[in-house]
Amino acid sequence: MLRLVKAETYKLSKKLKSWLGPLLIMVLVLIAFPLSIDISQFDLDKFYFSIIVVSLLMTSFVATEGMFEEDFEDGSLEQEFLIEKDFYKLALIKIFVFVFLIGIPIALIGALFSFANGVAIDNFAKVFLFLSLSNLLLFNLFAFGNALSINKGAMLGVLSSLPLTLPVIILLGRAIRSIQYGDGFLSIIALMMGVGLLMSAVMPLIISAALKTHID
Amino acid sequence: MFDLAFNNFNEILDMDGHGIYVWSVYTIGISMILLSFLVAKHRIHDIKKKIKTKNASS
Amino acid sequence: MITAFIHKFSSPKSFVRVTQKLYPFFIVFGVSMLTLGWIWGLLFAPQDAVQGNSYRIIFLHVPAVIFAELIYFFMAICALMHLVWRVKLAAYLIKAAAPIGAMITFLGLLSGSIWGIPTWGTWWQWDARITSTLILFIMYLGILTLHGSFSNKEKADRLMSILVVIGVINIPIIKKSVDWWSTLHQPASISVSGGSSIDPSMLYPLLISIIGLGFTLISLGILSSRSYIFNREKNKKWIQDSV
Amino acid sequence: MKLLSAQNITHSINDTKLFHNLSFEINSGEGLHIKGGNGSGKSTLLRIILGITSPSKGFIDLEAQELNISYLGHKNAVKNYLTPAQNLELIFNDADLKLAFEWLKNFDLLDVQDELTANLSFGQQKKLALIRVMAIPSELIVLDEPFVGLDQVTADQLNNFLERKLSNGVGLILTSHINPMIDCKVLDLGTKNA
Repeated sequence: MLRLVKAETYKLSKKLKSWLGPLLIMVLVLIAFPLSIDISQFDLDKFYFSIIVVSLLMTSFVATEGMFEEDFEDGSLEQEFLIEKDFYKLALIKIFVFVFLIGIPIALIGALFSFANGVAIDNFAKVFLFLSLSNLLLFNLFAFGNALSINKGAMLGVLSSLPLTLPVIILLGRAIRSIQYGDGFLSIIALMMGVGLLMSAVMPLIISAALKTHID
Repeated sequence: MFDLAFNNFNEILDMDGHGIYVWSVYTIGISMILLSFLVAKHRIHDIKKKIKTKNASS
Repeated sequence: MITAFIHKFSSPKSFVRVTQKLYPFFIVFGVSMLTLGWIWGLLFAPQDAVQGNSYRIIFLHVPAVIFAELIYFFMAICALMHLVWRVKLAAYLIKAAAPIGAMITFLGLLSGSIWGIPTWGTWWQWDARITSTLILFIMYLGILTLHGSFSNKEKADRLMSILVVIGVINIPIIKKSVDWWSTLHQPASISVSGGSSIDPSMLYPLLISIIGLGFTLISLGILSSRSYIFNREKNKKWIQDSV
Repeated sequence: MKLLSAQNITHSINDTKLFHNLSFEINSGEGLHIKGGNGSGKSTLLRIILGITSPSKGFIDLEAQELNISYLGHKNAVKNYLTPAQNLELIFNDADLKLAFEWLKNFDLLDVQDELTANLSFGQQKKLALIRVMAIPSELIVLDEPFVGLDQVTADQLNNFLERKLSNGVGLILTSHINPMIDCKVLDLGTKNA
């Protein structure tokens, strides 16, 4: 377990493109959106959250792209299989490493952006929490898409997993209402945590089955 | 229950101005289903021909 | 035991043999029911008090969206059979059903859109049913794309089955969540189905159209699965003999 | 001691039969050389033995549940954006790391240990990959075409290593289109369509 955590963290941290890239893309998309809607005419604080949500969606599928491809292509998956006999741990740990190294920084950037657009400081923490939790969900789902498509390019993975992420987006939309109107915050956090836990437990199982099919 | 809802052919086509919507939906629907049947038939024909030529050559 | 039983009755060979016999009955019954239902619905059913004649689209639209979902559930059952018991035929059936499902979902969306113009004054509405149907359509296409991307067809079968099973969990979640979201953002849209209040003079042709379209689609499925089975098993002896 | 036995293995890909009813067994200290032409299914058979691929029919019987197998296929399983030294640190735990670095020295890779693996030659990368097999203690070694791309010196080193392992009671299964200089049983898959 610890061995995998170390190895996956090390591998990801050595690939500058893979973890810094998504963060930069998040920033760039967040800059691009206000530019496209002409700030002078609209109040950004009214719809800053939809901007963040869509950027989050885009960035998280960029971030998870090729999550398992490298290990598949260079034969590491087979070696891993000989040690662990399945890919449950690998998938679980990979997803969490990605969430911690990329997902949470992205959430921080998103929360900062909302902060910069006139959100009260106590909401900053709430936004950050929502974004981090939804990144956990999104990374799980996109990891599934990646495991299915493996070396067939990001397009296929997105096509098969994007429909699955739409409920998460809706949930996030609902979450922002709870912030704006100051109600139901706890129930939504609880729902997100519950779904997140369940998904983190079940998704690696499915991913493992998909990866096993690929090396078969 | 089995009385014609329209008085003449023009009324059937027009349907109080809604005819364009109704008839275009049915035209598209029928042609799509027909087309799928044709494609499926054609595919069976194709693959049978392929297998036959392969059988003949071997 | 169960496995042996399932495998015995799910060989592609016997499937092709049985469906070949059933096909003429299905197609004749399906098309005649469909013709009956549509002629009744289009020409004889009375006008709707509120929507006028545009409601006659219902006789195509409702059967289409019903089968859009039913076909997906059928695929999900097949996917489970393929994953659990490794039934090859189940995977073939998914592959044969998916294009039909995509076609009928598209038809459902299109007819709904056209119906929306005279009724709602708009061809698109972000309402729960429409949005989830659109997502269903994309999922059909995703499944087909996924299967087409792998040259090893046995792998493709299994991956496709995994996606189908995950997708079927997704459908109710999407429905529920879109419902939740849309009731927050806008008043509930016009409910499409008349429910129990529908008059028998409209209900009967509707039911007949549903049955008719069902059998027509089953016939289409028989044809499309036959061509796919022939394609996949073209090296097997029984196929070469049967041609 | 018997390590594993294969019983009536049959495998086909896309309905094309690769091999039919293969049975064999490996005892500790014994080598098995799997021979065969291109496309005869050598690599697939190895993967079946390892349990990566499940055969269409038949099964592999592992005598011990916890059989430590070290394996090198034709994919090297080294990360080319890391240096050789970093790769070894990734693969080995602290206990085995010392031995691994010894092999790095034996294989003449010390000079390049801080270069990126991507910049190494094919043979050097292969040697780096082989260290995975050499420095991890295991009861069974499985190698897929281990001699391809190796120079004579390294091939001799590998031969010596394998012989030593065999005499220590480790089982060995390898595929190779040339005859290895090790004493082995031979399993010939023949050529395809033969």
